[in-house]
Amino acid sequence: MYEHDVVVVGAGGAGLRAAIAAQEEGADVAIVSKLHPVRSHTGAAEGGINAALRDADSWQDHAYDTMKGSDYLADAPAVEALCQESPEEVIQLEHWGMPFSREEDGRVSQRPFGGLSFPRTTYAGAETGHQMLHTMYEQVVKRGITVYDEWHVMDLAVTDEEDPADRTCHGVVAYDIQSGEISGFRASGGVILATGGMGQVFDHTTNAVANTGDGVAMAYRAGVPMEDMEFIQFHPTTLPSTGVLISEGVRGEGGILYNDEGERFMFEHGYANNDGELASRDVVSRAELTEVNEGRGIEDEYVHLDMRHLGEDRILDRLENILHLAEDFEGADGLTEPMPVKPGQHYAMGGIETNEHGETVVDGLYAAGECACASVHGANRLGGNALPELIVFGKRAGHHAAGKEMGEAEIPTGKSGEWEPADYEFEVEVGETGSREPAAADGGAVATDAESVLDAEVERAREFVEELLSRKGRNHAEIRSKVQKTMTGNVNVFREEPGLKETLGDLREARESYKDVAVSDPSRTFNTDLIHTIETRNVLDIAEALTMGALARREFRGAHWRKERQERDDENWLKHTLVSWNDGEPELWYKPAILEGENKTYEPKVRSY
Amino acid sequence: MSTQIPKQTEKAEETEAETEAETPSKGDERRAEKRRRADEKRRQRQAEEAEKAAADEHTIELRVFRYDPDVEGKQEPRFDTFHVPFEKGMTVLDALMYARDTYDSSLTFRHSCRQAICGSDAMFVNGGQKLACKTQISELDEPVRIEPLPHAEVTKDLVVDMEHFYDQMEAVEPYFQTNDVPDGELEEQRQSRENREKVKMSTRCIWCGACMSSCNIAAGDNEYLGPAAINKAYRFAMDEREGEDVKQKRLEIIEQEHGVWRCQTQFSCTEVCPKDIPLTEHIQELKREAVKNNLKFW
Amino acid sequence: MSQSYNRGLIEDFSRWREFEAGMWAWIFHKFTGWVLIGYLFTHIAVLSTAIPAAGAEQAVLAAEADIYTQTIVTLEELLLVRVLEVGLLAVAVFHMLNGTRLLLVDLGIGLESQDKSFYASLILTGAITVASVPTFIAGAF
Amino acid sequence: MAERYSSFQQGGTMWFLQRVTAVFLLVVLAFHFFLLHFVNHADEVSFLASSARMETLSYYSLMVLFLFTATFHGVNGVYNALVNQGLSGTKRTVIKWTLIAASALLIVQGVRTANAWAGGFPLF
Ligand SMILES: Cc1cc2nc3c(=O)[nH]c(=O)nc-3n(C[C@H](O)[C@H](O)[C@H](O)COP(=O)(O)OP(=O)(O)OC[C@H]3O[C@@H](n4cnc5c(N)ncnc54)[C@H](O)[C@@H]3O)c2cc1C
Ligand code: HEM
Ligand code: SF4
Ligand code: F3S
Ligand code: FES
Repeated sequence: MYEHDVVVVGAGGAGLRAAIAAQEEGADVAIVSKLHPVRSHTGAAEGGINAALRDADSWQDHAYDTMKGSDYLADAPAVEALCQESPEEVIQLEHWGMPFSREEDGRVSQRPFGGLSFPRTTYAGAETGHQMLHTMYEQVVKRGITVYDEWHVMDLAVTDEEDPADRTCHGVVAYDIQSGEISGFRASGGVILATGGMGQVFDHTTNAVANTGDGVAMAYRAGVPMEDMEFIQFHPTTLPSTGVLISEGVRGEGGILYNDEGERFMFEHGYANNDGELASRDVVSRAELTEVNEGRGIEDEYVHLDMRHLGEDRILDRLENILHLAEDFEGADGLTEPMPVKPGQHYAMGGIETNEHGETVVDGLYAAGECACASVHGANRLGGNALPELIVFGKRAGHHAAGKEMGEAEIPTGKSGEWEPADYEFEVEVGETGSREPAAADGGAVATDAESVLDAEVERAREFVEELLSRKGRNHAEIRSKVQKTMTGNVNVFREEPGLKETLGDLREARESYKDVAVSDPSRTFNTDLIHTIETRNVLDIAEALTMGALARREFRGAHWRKERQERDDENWLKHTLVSWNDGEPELWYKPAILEGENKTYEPKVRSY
Repeated sequence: MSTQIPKQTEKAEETEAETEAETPSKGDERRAEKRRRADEKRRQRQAEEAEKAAADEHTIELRVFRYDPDVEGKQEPRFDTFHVPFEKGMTVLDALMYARDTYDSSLTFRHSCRQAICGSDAMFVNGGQKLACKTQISELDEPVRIEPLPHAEVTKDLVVDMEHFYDQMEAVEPYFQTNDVPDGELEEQRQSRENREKVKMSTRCIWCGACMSSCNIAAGDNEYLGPAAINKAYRFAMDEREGEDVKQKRLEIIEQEHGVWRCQTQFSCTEVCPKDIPLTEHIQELKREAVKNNLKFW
Repeated sequence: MSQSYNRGLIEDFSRWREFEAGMWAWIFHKFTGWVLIGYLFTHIAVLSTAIPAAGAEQAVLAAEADIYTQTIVTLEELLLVRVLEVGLLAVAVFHMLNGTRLLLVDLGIGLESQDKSFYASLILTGAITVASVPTFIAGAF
Repeated sequence: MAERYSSFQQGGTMWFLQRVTAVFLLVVLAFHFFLLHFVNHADEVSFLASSARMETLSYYSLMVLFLFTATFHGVNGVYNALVNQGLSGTKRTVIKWTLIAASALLIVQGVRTANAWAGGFPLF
C-alpha cells in the first residue's frame, strides 16, 4: 500500500497541472499513470489554447463564444471560470518556459480559430499540445513529484453507502504493468481522475490506443453520474488507415473535397452552398458520410482531400507538416495525389459529472480534463478550448483536493439540485449482466474505513486478475472490435432510432461475451493482453451509457444529430443527460443546463456562423 | 518456414513434469495444461497462417523478437514469424497490432498515439532504430525483422526498460529556470522570433530513445548523458529567457565528465531521430560554447 | 544500471552492416590515429640511431657507413618496409582528411553532408595513395 | 532521481588543444611527408643530409614543435579513446601516468636525436 495526500490518476495536461497545483498547496502528491507522462495524448494536440490575452479581447467575449459554440448546453459558471482563468494559466505556462510561437515584439502569437470572435488561440507551431505536456512534465520533475508510471489504475476504492452523495473515495487500486504487482494507493485528501479521452469506443479515432476512458468508467461504477455522453465530436479530415488528424488548415488554405465521381460535393450536392469545405466540422463530417453511404465514396470508405492546386511552394511553406503526415501514415504524396480522408471520432464533450471545482458527487473524488464534464463544451467543443480546460480545471481540482478554500460551487452535482427522471424506456436490458461476476465488479465496497475499503478493493482486483489469467475463454480483441464496429456503424455522426437500438443489443451481446473473456498470456511481466482486457470492460460500460444518451435525446444539438428530429429543441432539451450506474442497473436522468452567468444570462440563439 | 513453434517445447514439458512430481499442485497442473493448449493453438495458427500466406500473395513476413523472463518456453530469446496481409499505407505498428490481435495476443510492444508523438514505439526494424508507427511497411525489405532497441535491457518481447534513459533525461535539470519573471499580472517574458527559431527543433524531442540506442558511445559508456539529454540541455541553454548565470550552470552540467566531450560525432543519433532533430549539430554547438566559456579569449 | 541484452550471434555479428557513415568514419579515425602514434614511437626509436652515429668519424659519415644511415638504408631495401610505408601514407592521409572533416564538423560546417565528406575522404585517400606508389617504390628493386 | 555526474573536468581545454594541434599537424605533417618522400627520397637519406637540415634554427624548431604537438595529440587521443571506452578509477590514473611517462621519454629521445644531428642546439 502506498500513501499520499493526493493521488492523481493520469499524467496528461490535466493530471500534471492538478499535481503541480496540489503540491503548491503543500500536499504530498503522487501521480499514477498507465503511460509515462510524456506519452499522454495531450501531446497530440496541434492547434492551440484559447485565452483572452489582448486588450482588445475579453474573457466575456470568450465565454460568449463558448456558450454559443456549445449550443447552449454548457454550464455558465464553468464556462466563465474557464475563460477568466485561461489567460493567467497560459501566462503561467509561458513563465514555465513553454516555447510558444512569437510575434515581432516578442509576445506570444495568437491565431484565429473556428467559432471565435477574436484571434485568441495561443499556439506553439503545430505542436501546442506536445509543448504544453513537456513543459508541465518539466515542472513535475523540478518539484520532485512522485510519479508511478506504467501503473494501470483498475478501480477506485469507494465506500458503499446507498446514496452516491454519501460515499467517500479513499484511494485507487493499481496494477504495476512492469512487475504485475497489484497495490492500493491511499489518498487521504482526494483522488483526481485525469484519464483523458475515450476514443477507443469507436474504431476510427484521432485518439490514442490508450484512450479507453478508464477514469470515466471507474467513476461510473463507483456511482458518479456520467454527463452528456452522447456528445462526441467527429473530425471530418482524418486519414482512413490510422485516424491521424489532417488539420483544418488544409481546407483553410483552399483544399477541396472530392467524391469518387470527381464532384466537389460540398457545393454540387448542396451541403454547404456558402462555406463549402469550410463549413463547421459536424456539417462536413455528415456530408462526407452521406457521399459514402450513397455510393459515391472511394473504395466505399472515404473521400479525397486535394491540395495539389495550391502549388508546391505554398504547400511547402504552410502545410509541410501535412505532407509528412500523409506520407508517413498513409503512404500518400500530397503534392502529386489527393489525400484520402474520412470522419473520425475526435473528442468527448461529456464525461464524469463535476462542478466547477472539479468535485464529483462522491466525497474525495475529483475529475479534470477530457474525462470530466464540468460542462464547458456542452453539445459541441470549440477548437482550442480543451487545452485551457486541462490547465484551468486541473489546477482547480488540485487546489481543492489539497484543501484550499475555494468557496461554494454553483453547479450542483448528483441529484442535489433540480433534476428529473428520464421518460425513456429501453427495450434492451442495460447494465450488469447476470450475477455479479468479478469480471464485472462494481466499484463499491461494503466497509467504510479507508484501510478496509482499500484492502477489499485490492483483494477483488487480485481475484479478478487471477481469474482472467487462469480461466480459458475468448480474447478481448474480438469483443472490443465488435463494440467499435457497432458504435461506428450506428452511433456515429448519423444517429437514428433503429440503429441505436441495434447497437444497444449488440452491446448487450458483447457484455455477455465479456463474461467469459480470458487472457492467454500467463506472464506477470508487461502483460498488455491483460491490460487491454481490463480496458475493454471500460470501453463496454462507456459505449453503453453513450448509446443510452443518444437514444434518449431526440433532437439535433451540436454534435448530436437525430434523424427523427433534425432541429434543436430548446423547449424540451435544454438539459444535461446523466446516466448513473446505480449498482449495475443504469438509470437515466436529466438536470437543467445553467445559462445564468456571473453578470449575464446566455440566451439561446441560432447557432450560425 | 515459421519459427512460431518454440524449439523448447519438449524441454519445457520435461520441466513441467518435474515440477509436477515435486509439488503436484492444482495450479501447476492447470498452468501446464494451459501451456500445452497454448502451444497447440500456436501450432494450429501457424499452419493456418502458412496456408494463408500461400494463398494470398500480399502478405508481409514479420520476424519478431520474442522473450519473456516469466514464461517457460520464452525465456530463451527467439524469433517468431508472422504473416500479415498487406494494406496500402500499412505501418510496422499496424502490422504488429494485426499480428497481436489475430495470432498471438501475448505479443508485447509499447504503443499509444499511432502518430509519432508519444514516442512509445521506437524499435529496431531491419537493423535501424525506427518509430514503428511512422515506418511504412512497403519501404522495407522482407522479411521485416523487428527487435527491441539495442543497448537497453529487454523487459519482454519488444519492450525495453526505459528507466535509464529517463534518468539521463532528468539529470540535466530539464526545466526552465530564470530569476527575472516579469512582475505585472499577465505580463509575459519576451522572446525574439529568432531565438524561438533557434530552440525550435530541440523542443520537438518525444523521448523515444532511438538516438540513445543508436549511439556507440552511449552503448560503451553507460553514464554518457547521450544525445537526447544533451539536446534537452541545449533547449534551455540556448533559450534567451534564461539568464546568464543559469547558462553557466547549464554549461557545467553538459561539460561534466560524461557530458558533451564523450560525443565522437558519429551522427547516428541524427540519422535515426524520427523528429529530424539535428542532434550532432546541437552537441557540437554546445562544445563550442563550452570552449568559449572556458577559454574566454574571444 | 542497465546493460545491453545479449541477443545472440545474430546481433553481434551483423551489427556492423548497419553502421552509418559517421560510425565508420569514427572507427577508421581511431584506427589510423593509433597507427600513427604507434608509428611515431617506432619512428623516433629508429631515428635515435643518429645519436651514436653523431659520434662517428667524418669519413664514416661521408661514406654513409654510420649506423644511422646503414639502418635506414637496410630498412628501405626491404620491400615489406616500402609496402608498409605506402600503408602509412594511406593511414596518414585518411587521418588528415577525415581530421579536417572532423574539424569542420566541430565548427558546425557542412553537417548535412557529413556522410558525403566521409566518402570523399575515402576516395581521396585512395587516389593519393595510388598516385604516390611509384615514388615510394622507386629504387626498391 | 538520477545520479548527478558533477566531477567537473577540464574536458573542454583538452578537447580544444586536440583540435589546435590537429590544425598545426595538418600543415606540418603534409610538409614533412612532402619533404622526406617526394623532395628527398627516403631511401636516399643519410646522416649528413639530415644533419644539414637540422642545423638551421627554423627547421630544428619546427621539428621539435612537431614532435611536441604530435606527441601531445597522439597520446591525448589515445587517452581520450580509452576514457571514452569506460576507463576509470585507479586503472585510469595508472594509464594516464604511464602515457605521460611514455610521452616524456619520446620527447626526450626525440630532442636528443635532433641535437645529435644539429650538433647541439643550433644557434643560427
Ligand atoms: C489529434 C488531436 C488534436 C487536438 N487538438 C487540440 C487543440 O488544438 N486544442 C485543444 O484545445 N484541444 C485539442 N485536442 C483535445 C485535447 O488535446 C485533449 O482533450 C486533451 O489533451 C486531453 O487531456 P487529458 O489530460 O484529459 O488526457 P490525456 O492527455 O489523454 O492523458 C490521460 C492520462 O491518463 C492516464 N490514464 C488513462 N487511463 C489510466 C488508468 N486506467 N490508469 C492510470 N492512468 C491512466 C494516461 O496514462 C494519460 O497519462 C486535440 C485532441 C486530439 C486527439
Ligand atoms: C595531420 C593532421 C592531423 C589531423 C588533422 C588530425 C586530426 C585529429 C582529430 C580532429 C582528432 C580528434 C578526434 C576526436 O576526438 O573526435 C584526432 C585524433 C587522434 N589523432 Fe590525429 N590528426 C592529425 C595527425 C595525427 C598524428 C600525426 C598522429 C600521431 C601521432 C595522430 C594521432 C591521433 C590519435 C591517436 C587520435 C585519437 C584517435 C581516437 O580517438 O582513438 N593524429 N586527430
Ligand atoms: S532526440 Fe530524437 S531520437 Fe532522441 S529521444 Fe528525442 S525524438 Fe527520439
Ligand atoms: S551518435 Fe553518439 S557520438 Fe555523438 S553524434 Fe550522436 S551522440
Ligand atoms: S505510437 Fe506514439 S510514437 Fe508511435
